[in-house]
Amino acid sequence: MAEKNRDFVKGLWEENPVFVMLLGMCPVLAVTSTATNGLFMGLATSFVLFGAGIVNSLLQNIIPDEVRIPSFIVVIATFVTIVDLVSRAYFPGIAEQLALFIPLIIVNCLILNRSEAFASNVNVLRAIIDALGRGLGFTWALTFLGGIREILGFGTLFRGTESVIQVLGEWYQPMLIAILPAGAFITLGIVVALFNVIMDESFSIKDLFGGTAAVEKEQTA
Amino acid sequence: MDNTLDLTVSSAPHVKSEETTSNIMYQVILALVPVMFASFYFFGPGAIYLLLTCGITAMLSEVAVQKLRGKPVTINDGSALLTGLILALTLPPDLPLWMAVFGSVVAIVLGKHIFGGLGYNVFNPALMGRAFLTLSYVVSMTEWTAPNGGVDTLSTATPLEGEAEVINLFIGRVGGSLGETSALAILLGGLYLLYKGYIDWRIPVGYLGTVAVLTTLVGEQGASFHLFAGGLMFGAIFMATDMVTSPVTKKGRWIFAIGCGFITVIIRVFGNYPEGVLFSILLMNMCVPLIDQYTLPQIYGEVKANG
Amino acid sequence: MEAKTFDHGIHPRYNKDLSKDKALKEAAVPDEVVISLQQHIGAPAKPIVEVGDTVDFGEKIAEAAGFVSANVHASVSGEVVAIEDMAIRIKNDGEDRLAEGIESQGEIEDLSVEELREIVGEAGIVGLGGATFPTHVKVSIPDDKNVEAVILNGAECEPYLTVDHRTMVELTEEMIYGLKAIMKMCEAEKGYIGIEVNKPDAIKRTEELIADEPNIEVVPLEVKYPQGGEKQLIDAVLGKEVPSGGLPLDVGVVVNNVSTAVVIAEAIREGRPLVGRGVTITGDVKEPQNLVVRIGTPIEEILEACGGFKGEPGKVILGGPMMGQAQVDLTAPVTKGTSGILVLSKAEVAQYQEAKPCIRCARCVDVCPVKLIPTALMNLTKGDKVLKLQDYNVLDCIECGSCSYTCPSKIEILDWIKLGKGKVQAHIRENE
Amino acid sequence: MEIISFASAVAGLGILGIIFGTGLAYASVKFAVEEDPKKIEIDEALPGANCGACGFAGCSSYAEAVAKGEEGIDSCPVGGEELIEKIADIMGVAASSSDEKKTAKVLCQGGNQETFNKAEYQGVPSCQAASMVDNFKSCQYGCLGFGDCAAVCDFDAIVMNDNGLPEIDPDKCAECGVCVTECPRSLIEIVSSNEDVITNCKSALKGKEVKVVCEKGCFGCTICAKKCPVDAIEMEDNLPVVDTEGCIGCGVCVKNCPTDAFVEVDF
Amino acid sequence: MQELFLLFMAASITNNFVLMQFLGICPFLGVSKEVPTAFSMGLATTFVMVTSAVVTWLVETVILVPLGIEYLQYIAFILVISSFVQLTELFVKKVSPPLYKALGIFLPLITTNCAILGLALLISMEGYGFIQSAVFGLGAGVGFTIAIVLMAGIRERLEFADVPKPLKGAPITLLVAGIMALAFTGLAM
Repeated sequence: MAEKNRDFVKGLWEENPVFVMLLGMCPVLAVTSTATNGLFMGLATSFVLFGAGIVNSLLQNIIPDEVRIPSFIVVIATFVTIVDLVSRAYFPGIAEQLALFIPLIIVNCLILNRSEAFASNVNVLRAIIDALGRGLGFTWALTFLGGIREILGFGTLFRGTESVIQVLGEWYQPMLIAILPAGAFITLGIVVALFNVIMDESFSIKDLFGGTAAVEKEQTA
Repeated sequence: MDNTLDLTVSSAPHVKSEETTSNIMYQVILALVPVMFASFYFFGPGAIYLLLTCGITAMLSEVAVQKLRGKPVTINDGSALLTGLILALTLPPDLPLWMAVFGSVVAIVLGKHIFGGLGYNVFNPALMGRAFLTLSYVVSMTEWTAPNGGVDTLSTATPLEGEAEVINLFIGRVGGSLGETSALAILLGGLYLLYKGYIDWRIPVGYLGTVAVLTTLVGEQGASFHLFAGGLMFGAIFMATDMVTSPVTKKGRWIFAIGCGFITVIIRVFGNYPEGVLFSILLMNMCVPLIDQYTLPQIYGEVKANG
Repeated sequence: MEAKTFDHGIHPRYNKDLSKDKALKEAAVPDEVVISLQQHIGAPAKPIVEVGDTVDFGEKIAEAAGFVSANVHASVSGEVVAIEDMAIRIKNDGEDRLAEGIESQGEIEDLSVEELREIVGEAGIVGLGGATFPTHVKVSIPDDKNVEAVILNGAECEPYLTVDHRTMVELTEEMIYGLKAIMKMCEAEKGYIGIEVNKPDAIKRTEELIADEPNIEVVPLEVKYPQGGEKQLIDAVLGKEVPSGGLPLDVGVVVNNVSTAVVIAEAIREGRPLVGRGVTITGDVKEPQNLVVRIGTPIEEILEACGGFKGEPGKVILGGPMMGQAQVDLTAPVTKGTSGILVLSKAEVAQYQEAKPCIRCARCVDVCPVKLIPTALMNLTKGDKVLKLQDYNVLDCIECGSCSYTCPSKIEILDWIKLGKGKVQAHIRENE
Repeated sequence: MEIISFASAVAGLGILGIIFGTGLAYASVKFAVEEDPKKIEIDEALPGANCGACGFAGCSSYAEAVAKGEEGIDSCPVGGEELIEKIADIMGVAASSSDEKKTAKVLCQGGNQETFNKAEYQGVPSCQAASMVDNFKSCQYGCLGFGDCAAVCDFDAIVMNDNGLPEIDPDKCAECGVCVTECPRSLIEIVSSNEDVITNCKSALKGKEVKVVCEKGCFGCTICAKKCPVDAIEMEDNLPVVDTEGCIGCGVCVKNCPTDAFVEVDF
Repeated sequence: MQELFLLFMAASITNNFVLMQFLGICPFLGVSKEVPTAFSMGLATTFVMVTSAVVTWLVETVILVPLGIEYLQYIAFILVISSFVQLTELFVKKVSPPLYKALGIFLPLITTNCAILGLALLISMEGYGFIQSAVFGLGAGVGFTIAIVLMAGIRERLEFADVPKPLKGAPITLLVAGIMALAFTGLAM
């Protein structure tokens, strides 16, 4: 049981696909201009991850090794097509905004990696737990990034839905750059750097900008 | 083996020139004095507030980052102050001060210290601050007030969008950013820097020359308007010439300058943004590492060796 | 006449006034000399005397070990008291008995090229400009090479040093005689004497003496460092570039220092081997002087002869301030390569500043006489990019130090470049 | 209608499948190129996602770099610990099973306390640079203490201690020998636990001279050589040299050394 | 003609695939450590982009649309692209080992490069014709090459810089990419 817990937590935090492993960067940057888009993209990806994980785990003994990767892609593409059709039918607004990036889930490194490196080597239960962990890890990361950018860029959270929250008051002048491409890169860069700091076990405030290592070197020199 | 003499050893050379980094920075600040006076003359005390805000914020940010990183604080070298002043001079006179603060912090932290501090930055820090503000607060960054004694036709449009007499542009009696309006003051500072050898003539000449040639060919308003309007003069003399972010080779500087001129004209004539100086210099900053690598001068004796 | 020069370079403070009017003077002979066996580029000489032997002034005490090597002679008469791993110590008996064979070897006209080369080789003459390359090797021209011109280097671009200046003014006749000998040995048609224009008296004096020599020409040079660098000098005088990695010979030129020409003349006309040389003692000493010093004299004694230190000494440099070596041990002797002893005061040394980050001002690029990119070489060395260092021609650096001199961030760029050179050389050795 | 669309789907993909399948099958036979078996094995062990996170152009080129020994085995962030173990097995890196242990060792004890500086050094703080100027440290053979070796060590095995001398952690040392070549004074050597004793000093100076320049230098007293019960120690250049074959590891020499310059290999 | 030129400029500069549309981020971040490698990667990508733009256009017009199975578009495209790339790889490897060393090793990496599939899908969405598709593919490839080579140049220089420790690696690369995107915004037309 402990192992399964670990599988789950790993994906959420210590091996977070976005902030630690830096996988599937394209959608991470492209769709996180609002928390809504981030959340939806995260869920869509999680669904494919989940489905592909189960199927690939079940098929692990059936698929011959030579055609492993192509088969994975077919399986993934099938689930992506499902997501695509469903989202276009039920969430046309968001699907419109995400446009290209729903089909591009097919080539998301994260899903391919989990299929290849994990799901096809373990039993279905572990594959499911892993997919849930990674999927949620991916989803919260996207929502988090989308949230930051949306708050800075619009002053709101979850725009485009009925439960939109006005986080910052009228006084706030929206910072347009946050929702531009440049803002995507910069926000992610800063968050990943912060993650590096937090994940570093010997973390101290001095380390925040890497001072100590350099200073030590100067002193020995 | 006693040694009462207490000698020092080091490898050659044992003498060094008197020039220092901070001296260079303060000389450039000195060259900015006419521009700062002009900004005060045309825009009144508001100019001083902006200059002070940016200068002080930039220096405080520098201290904060260096303290945080546990590095020696090098506030005295003048580089942060210079960045702050240059940033202020590129801002519209009526910009809310909190935006100026924000821009200065971005310039120092994002423009300079994420790369490791002075000397390591790839992009011109002041321009980074300005670009960040431009893209964040489009409206505030494009509201120009008419200067004292100016022609009062430009209260909302940037000089590049309105009609303006070239002589007014030259002296600075048009709306615009603090330090960009008076070509006269900028040229004064520029001549001083050229005379002192703190900037390479190739960059302003190449930059302005390219703009002049191209606007004569394609521009509707003619070369003299383009040369003196907007931030071109200030950019060509004080920002494109920033040592850290321009090429070190002579050939490279020509390429850099001509590239800046080319992109500026493209943006001014075809682009969405009225002003191209800011982005053209940033875009060329990006190319500097490559330019440096591929414009190595022919070394002494290389011709014959190959021939 | 317009002064010629090369591209780039720097203008340091020259401080030559301290000693430029002090005539050459014989220095006192020490009680004991320490004669190094490695005073030249190439293999160290092999001792041919033993402890306890009595030697005469000018007697050969160590023999060249190989082609690129040089003989070493006793600079005093007396007893060999010790042979250490790299030096022979001789106790002076004060008699200065001349060794056998120290007599005129004839005139240039009467001697064949081979005989002349033999005389120069026997006399243990090496380049006195500081590089100490054995002269007989330099003037032994391979059959497939043709020498068009011999250049005498009277640029003396190093700040502070004035010994070449004095030599040109006082020993002009010998210098020209030596130049003719070199021209004969190299079978060269033309001889040039390149002199920086801050030595007008030397130019004037030399021009007077060569009035009747159609093949010899004085070339006034702009005052600039490193004008006296071999390759820079050729560029300035003849407008020729020595190929990268090549020798002056590749463009048909041989360069010698003016002082070397003088000792060649002495070797021919008096049979005197190289046992003494002119040294400028300057800087923070009581009486700056130009002395003719016996090889092997301890630095301490020469400094004392100049009245000792003026204030508290900070640095003692053998050679000039740009390329000289800071010395720790003042009991060390003068060698064939010691062109000057420069003392910098404590205050001058205290001006040293810690290196700051490079701000890419490109001053080093603007001054590098080889047209390298010193700042890039420094970075590549720090980053251990050996292959790129090679591409950036690090091995062509002449180590003149102009980059370090001019750097506003006070970075020892040259040190880094030297380290980079070491890395590249190690890499080349490994791959051989 | 349903059937038709179903059939066309199958047909469409079928056509594609046949075209490309045949093409690939043909190509893989026709264009087969021989490869390093190790590379193939590693390639198979890798996740195969070609994500580029290792900095290489795909799994295959990373595998090749590892097989050639140009790249470490831990650059794939996707594979995790398991993968590192797998590649280690393939490369045989972990197979250092013999009881002989090796480590780099600094053969100098002349730190700041034991030695002094004859002159002050100004310049680039690096041993290599410092060794280019006239010797300013009392002992011309001793450690310069700028830590070039520590800087060059890829395994963080070397730290400079308070006394200005490098200390090497034998557990971290991978005996790669980079520090050995880096030291301008050749003070670092790879020693084996099979060697019983080593001399911790490189000074070829005579006894009196050593005493002046360093408190812990070997001054060539020859006590070790005299006391050695099997005469396995000889003096060379004022330093003892141990004949490893003859040495019985009794430790008499170490106990009698007056300066601790002679030590037992123990790690 | 002018229309094609504008299409090319849009794909390569103003709507740069990497910096403005976030396509091909993985190789952009991963394979931009050195200029020569980055340049090879760019060339290889450009090649694959042009050819796969053409091939997927053909597959779509010749097979998918006539058979009425557009809903299989994703699966078909990805299969076509990956097989096609693999074919090219095998071919280059055999025919010209030096070329393989320079370009071929990048090919497998490109398979999962979302820029390729994204390109094919964009072409289909916009309904470009045959020539337009090829030009669009070329523009996208050139844009990718420009971005990755510039990034590699900057990263080579940053290697000597005193970048704060937590920013080393991906974060600083992302931040630089952000500043590049910032500058590219200025070229919007």
